[in-house]
Amino acid sequence: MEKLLTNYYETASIILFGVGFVTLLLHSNLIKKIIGMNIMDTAIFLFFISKGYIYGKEAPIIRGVHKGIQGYINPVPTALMLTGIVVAVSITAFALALTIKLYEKYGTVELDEIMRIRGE
Amino acid sequence: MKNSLILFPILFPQIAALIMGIIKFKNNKRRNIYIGTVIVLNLVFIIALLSTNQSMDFHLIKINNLLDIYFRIDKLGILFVLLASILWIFTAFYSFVYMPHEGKEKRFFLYFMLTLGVTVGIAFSGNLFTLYIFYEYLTLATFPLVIHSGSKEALRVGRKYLIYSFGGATLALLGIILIFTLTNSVTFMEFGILQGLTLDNKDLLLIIYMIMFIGFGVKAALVPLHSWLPAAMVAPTPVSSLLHAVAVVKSGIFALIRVSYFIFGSEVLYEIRGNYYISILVVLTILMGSLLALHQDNLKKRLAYSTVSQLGYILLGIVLLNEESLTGGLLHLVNHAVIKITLFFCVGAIYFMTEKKYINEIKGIGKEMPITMGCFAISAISLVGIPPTNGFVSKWYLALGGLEENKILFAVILLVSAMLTAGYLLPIVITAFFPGEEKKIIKKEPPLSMLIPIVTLTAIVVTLGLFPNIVLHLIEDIVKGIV
Amino acid sequence: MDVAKNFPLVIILILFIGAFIMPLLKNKIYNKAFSLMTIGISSVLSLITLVYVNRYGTFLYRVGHWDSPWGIELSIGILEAIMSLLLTSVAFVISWYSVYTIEKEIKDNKVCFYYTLINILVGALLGIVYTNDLFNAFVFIEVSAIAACGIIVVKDKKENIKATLKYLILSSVGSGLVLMGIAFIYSITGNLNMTFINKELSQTFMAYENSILISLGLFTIGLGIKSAMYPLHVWLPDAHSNAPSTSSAMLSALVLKAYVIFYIKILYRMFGEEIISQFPILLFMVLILGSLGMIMGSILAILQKDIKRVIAYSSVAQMGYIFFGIGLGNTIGLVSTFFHILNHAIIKSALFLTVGSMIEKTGQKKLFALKGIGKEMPITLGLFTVSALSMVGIPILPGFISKFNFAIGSIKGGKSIFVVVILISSLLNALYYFPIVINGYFGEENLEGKVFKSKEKTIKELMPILVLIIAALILGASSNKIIEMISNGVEVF
Amino acid sequence: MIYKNTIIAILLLPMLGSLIGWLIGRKSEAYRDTFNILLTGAEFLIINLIFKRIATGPVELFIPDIMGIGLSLKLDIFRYIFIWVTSLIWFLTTIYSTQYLIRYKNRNRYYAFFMLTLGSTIGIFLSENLINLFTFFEIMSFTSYALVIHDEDEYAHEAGRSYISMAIIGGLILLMGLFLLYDYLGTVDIRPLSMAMKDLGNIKYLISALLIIGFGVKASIVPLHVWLPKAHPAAPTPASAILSGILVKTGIFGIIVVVSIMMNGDMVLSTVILIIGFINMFLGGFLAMFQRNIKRILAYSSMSQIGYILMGIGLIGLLKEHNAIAVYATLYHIFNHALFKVLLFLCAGVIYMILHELSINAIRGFGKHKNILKILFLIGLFAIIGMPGFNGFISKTLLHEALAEAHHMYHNMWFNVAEVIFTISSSFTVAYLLKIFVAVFMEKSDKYKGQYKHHLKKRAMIPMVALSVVIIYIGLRPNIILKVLEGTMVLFNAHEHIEPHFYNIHNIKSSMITIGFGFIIFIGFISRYLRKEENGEPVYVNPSLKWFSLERHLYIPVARFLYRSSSMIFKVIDRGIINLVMYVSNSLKALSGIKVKKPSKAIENLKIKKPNVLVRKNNKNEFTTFSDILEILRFNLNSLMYGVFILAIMIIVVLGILVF
Repeated sequence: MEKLLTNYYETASIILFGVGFVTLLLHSNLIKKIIGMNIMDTAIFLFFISKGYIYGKEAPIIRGVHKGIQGYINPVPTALMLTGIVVAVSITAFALALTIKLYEKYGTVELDEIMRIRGE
Repeated sequence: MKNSLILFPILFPQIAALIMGIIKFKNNKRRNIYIGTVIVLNLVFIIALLSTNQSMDFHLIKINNLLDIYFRIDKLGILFVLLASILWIFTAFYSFVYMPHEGKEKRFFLYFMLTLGVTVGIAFSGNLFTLYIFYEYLTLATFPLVIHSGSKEALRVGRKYLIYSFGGATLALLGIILIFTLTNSVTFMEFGILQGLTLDNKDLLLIIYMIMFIGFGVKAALVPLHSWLPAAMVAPTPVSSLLHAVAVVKSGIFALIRVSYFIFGSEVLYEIRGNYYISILVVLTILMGSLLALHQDNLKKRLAYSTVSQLGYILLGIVLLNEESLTGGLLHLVNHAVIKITLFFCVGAIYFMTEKKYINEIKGIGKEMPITMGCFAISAISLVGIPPTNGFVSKWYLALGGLEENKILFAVILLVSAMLTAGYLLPIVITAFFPGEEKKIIKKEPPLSMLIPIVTLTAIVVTLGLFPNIVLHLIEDIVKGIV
Repeated sequence: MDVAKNFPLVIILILFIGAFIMPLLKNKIYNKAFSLMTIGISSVLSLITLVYVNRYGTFLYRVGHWDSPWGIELSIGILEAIMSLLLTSVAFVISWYSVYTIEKEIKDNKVCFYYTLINILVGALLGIVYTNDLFNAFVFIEVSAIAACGIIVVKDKKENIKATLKYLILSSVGSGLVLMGIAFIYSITGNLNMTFINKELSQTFMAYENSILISLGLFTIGLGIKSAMYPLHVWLPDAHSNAPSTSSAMLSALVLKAYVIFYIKILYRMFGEEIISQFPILLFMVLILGSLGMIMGSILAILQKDIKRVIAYSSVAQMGYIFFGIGLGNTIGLVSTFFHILNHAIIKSALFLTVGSMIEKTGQKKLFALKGIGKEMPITLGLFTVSALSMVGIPILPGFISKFNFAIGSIKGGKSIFVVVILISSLLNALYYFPIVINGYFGEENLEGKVFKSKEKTIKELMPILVLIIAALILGASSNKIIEMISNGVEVF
Repeated sequence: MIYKNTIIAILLLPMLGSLIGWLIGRKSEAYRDTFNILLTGAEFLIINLIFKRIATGPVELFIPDIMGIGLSLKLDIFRYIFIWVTSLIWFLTTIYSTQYLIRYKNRNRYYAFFMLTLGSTIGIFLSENLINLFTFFEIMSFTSYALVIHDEDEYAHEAGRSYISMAIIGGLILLMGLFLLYDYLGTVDIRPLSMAMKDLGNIKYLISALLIIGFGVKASIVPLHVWLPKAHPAAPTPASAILSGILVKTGIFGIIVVVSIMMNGDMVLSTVILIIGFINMFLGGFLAMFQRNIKRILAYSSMSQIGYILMGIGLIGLLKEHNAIAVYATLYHIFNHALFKVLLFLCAGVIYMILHELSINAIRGFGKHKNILKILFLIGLFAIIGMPGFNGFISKTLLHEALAEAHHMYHNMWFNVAEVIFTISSSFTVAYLLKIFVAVFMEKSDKYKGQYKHHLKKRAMIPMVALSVVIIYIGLRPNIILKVLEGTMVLFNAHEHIEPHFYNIHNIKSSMITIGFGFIIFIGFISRYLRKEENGEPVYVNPSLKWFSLERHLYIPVARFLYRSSSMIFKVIDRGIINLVMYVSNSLKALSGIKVKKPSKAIENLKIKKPNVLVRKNNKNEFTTFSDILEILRFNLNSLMYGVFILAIMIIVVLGILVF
């Protein structure tokens, strides 16, 4: 329990991940599913960035004096996550585009409905 | 390079078959001449090959010790290959007349020739792997023959045939791989390759042997894996006769001989008591085949079950592991081939002339087709094992082999089965010849080109019975080399 | 010859740049030609790379000449070179085939997008194969996922969209998991370069056992989804059966494999044999899942009524073999896995293409409707038969050799009982492939009313398939050399 | 050398002749008949000619390679007797056949098989090697089968079935014996065997039992006789004549070879044979009395006579060094039986030829006015009952003396019983033959008043007359035969030389007593109990039909039971694998057809949120089958939801396994 509390970034990201996953799992509405997916992605990003963050250190942007390597946090995860966010966004966009297509063909974004239409 | 000549009899019929698939013949006669020439030439070539040099071997592709396509000529192979190619000629000439009756001759003859090549390949295989390859290939090449008629029934049977064959081959493959991991070699050697091996893992060897025996035994119609054989009777008669007499079932037997004597070796088998367990199945095969044959009304089915039982004889000869029994087994391999092919030809001739396939329909047919049925009668008597026909000779050696093991049981089973054989074959002869009712006799003897193979084969049956030494010497030679 | 060291990057660049040029070319003929050209060039370059690597050994290529931990690194060994040759050449043949047929399956205005996507997909897959950098790999995975979705949805039918969405969502969850795994690794080692991670881990792995296990698990599942490891294959049958045939071929033959390569790299390059052997449970799990896949995939394939779904499920089974090989955890297993990847890539694409042409000519997808097809399209079905035989594992054909090696591997690995699994699975393979062939060629009632060769494709259009089959035969015939080469590659992996 | 060729000639002549005759017969029947008569005549002549050579010593011949083991033939005086009788009988019956068969169908086939049978029979008698013997034995079984079912009617087929199945089973049992013999001794030549058998342990009894059973089927020893009363009446008369006269002797020949030569008259075996002989002679005679079909009576009579011969064989063994008399008796009786039984059959044949009827009731009184036939029949009758002056008297006397000697030697009370049985059986013989004679030749009948005279041709008469002459001649001059028989003594290790005087008071008295008993039995039993009046006509009844029949009540049920039960088992095995698969698939099908209450909770829970798809049938029917559920399930499993769900499970499971 204590571990969870001390590593609250990780805890939070795992909770977020769970929320996202459950959303993805349980909702039959496609939009909600995509939102769930996004939440999951966000959780991962949070997790990743928190790995790079060290309490009390600054972002690796030199303002005035260079504080040495010890003064800054690791910039790599942040940079990576920027890429990650871009990828996630593009996938979201793609998924949404597909959803629109699906809506055009079926007239609904509820997966249950879609399955029933197909089943009959 | 001279050794690569060994490939010729294997490839020649196959290439010829493919060529036949491509070119178009003006009429059937030309095609028949072509086919006849190819098959006869192949035999001539084989004989020439054998007469020049008795021991030849050739590696076609060698990837490693296992994945090695290796051909070798040895005496056993010679026996098998001569048997196959000679009977093939008879079947070819018979089919020339018979097949137009069934239609789709071209396809038939294509696969027919292909199968010849494959059978020769099996005979000349120098290691288990090559044998396995040709064994699988054989299934594929004969499959179109089995489902020749293309009816629903035929397809169903064909599927059964495939499932059984592949299932068996798969088991055999498992055995091959296991053997390979034990010995790092799968090349056939007289007295087996497992001899030097310390026998601390007897159980493993036993399991391997059982696996392989059952695997190859599928083609040899070992009970309880035989049911494809009677079912495969939907095929046209020349196919059934080939399937039964030489190509398929005998390949299974041949493979079993290879496995038992060239891989395991009789001493190792004694040691692991591999033959003991198998012989139970074999006895079952013998009795069951002949007993169930009694139930069949369809002539071909009856013969099929009879084959099951007769194959049991041969298997018995193999598993008893002594000289006499193996001599008997090999003799029966030859004799049964000749007898069964004759019987099938006769049944085929009846069907060809009268469209009759059931026993109750053929009352008095002996008066209409006396020569055909006469040949049938002689072959039937031979199959029962009554002297002076060849069936007796092989039975004699088999029984002595059985007694050598001090098991009177085997001899008794042979005789009981012989009695049952008489029970299912002789009534056919009797109803055919002694119908007890007068009716107008119209001679319906089949055409000469059908009759000649039948009569010649019958002559062979009797000749081999009167003078078994013709093949006996060769077989004794073989046996001495491997037991 | 050091120029050859640049080739991997050049290949990727050619493909990507080509992809971006293509939408600019309005004429679809130009498009096709351009796409073929770029893929063709890249396959030639791959070949040269392979020759080079074979002679001079593995090399590392620093993209932009940044040094290792900071810059992105490509590592090209024999295996990577073989894989890139496979990917590009098979992609080339598939595209070649698609040149003749693609209009029949997708709308005209989508053709140029299709080729763009193909280029991107191949480029991304090559990236996955080459890269030595985890995050770079992740990006390529995402790119390839989107491109793969693209070539499915390009057909623009209802089912396609649904299948694509399913694939997209599942695979993005998968990549999310991969990213999570990367995060764990990064938190332990602070590195993204696999070679460096390996160095770090081999010293400190005892301290981070849980983290390593979790990341291993995440990688396994994440990549398992993408490469259709049973039971995570649920997206595959829909996606593969609904996509245009050429896309299915591409997906089944190439896309699945790239992720497997990446997985192997993670296991053996990043974690290293030492760490993996500490956790035998992982490999055992993979082995079990592989075996399950082999059997269940085949059984499910038997139950299908749609021919493309049959082949799609067969892919599941074949991926089972591949994971089986990985799960064996010995050199032979790995070598067989690689060989099977080659074999399956070639054969499965041939299968999808032949089936595609059958469906195209007859308009029928159902198995029962395709009875008697052998009369109408004898050559096509003949090619199908050869591929099917290889799948079943008839000797000489490559399928047999890989199965055989799996068997040897499992015996050598002391897991003899799994030989039975292999054999059962082969039998099951026969059970669903042979009926197609038999019903196609034989059976009187099937053949009634069919005209011989009435629907046969021209030889020109069948050439690509023929090339694939010949390649397969060569693969089978010269399997000895190829396996030797792969073993060399595996040793220096 | 010339004699060796002659042996081959007498073996091959009939076989080739059969083929040639068949070919000729397709063109002209008359030529064929002539050819066959000439052929058998020539055969008989050749055999007569070589007697001188044989009398000086045996001729042996070995042709290697045939049947692997070689063809080994031998002709010594012992075999010569059999061969001579065979060729004589064949010659006569061939002549007879040409008349008898005129109205029969398939004559050509008949002659072909008739000749083949001759060839194989001679082969049997010539073989020195048991395998050759077996070969000819089997050939003979098959060729004679064609003769038995010549009529091709229901009854003939029925009889033929019994005959052939017993012959084959017997043959196989014989073969089993041969297997064992060869396995233990490595040879099947008769002469070396007689040396080698001594050293064999108890297994020799098993072997010889098997061999005896094999030969015994042909010799119709009890209880293997069941085919005989059926086959003899079924066959055409010439065929029944040779069946009874000669073919049965092949079995006897085999038994002699086994018991007396191979086993050197082993005591145990001889005793068994002796006992069987008595049973045979009694049972045969007893059953013969009840029969109404002439041929059937004669068939049972054969069985009874075989009993005498078996008794003789048994005595040869029992009498050890004093066995000369038994040897004489046995061989003589074999010889005689062939003659008189054939004569009787031929007489019966004449009746059948004319009337196509064999039942005593139907042909009653037929021969009242047929004096020639009556005389011929009477000669046969006298011969068989052992009336002094006929050959039967000689051999019966010899047999009786041999028995007496054995009694004298062993002083065993059982021999008293044996004497009684011997006498009673002989009386039975008298009784049943009297039954025929009285019914056919003495009683009056309105139907038959001397018509049909012209039916009796010379060709039928000559053989019968010839036989009668021989019968009487050797009856009066027995020493001719005895002299010939002397040559066989060495073979049986008999050293004595006997000069019996047959025509003394003692012998004639005992013969007369027997005949007298026979009369008493006939009058006291047959006329009283078996002859009933029906519609004013005397009718013979046969109560024995209702009695226990070995074949009907024992062999067939047992065989049927074995057959049925084993078929059952094997059928199960046969269909085993397929049935198993079928069973599984059927049960799966049945299972999927089971109606279950609405999708169970478990399935609903699997989906977590109840999807509407599951109830897409709008709850029309409360019940759905299992397969419906599977269908829906399969459909749902394909959904995205399921995919994600599986994914979640997998994550939990994999991570769980890995971490914990």
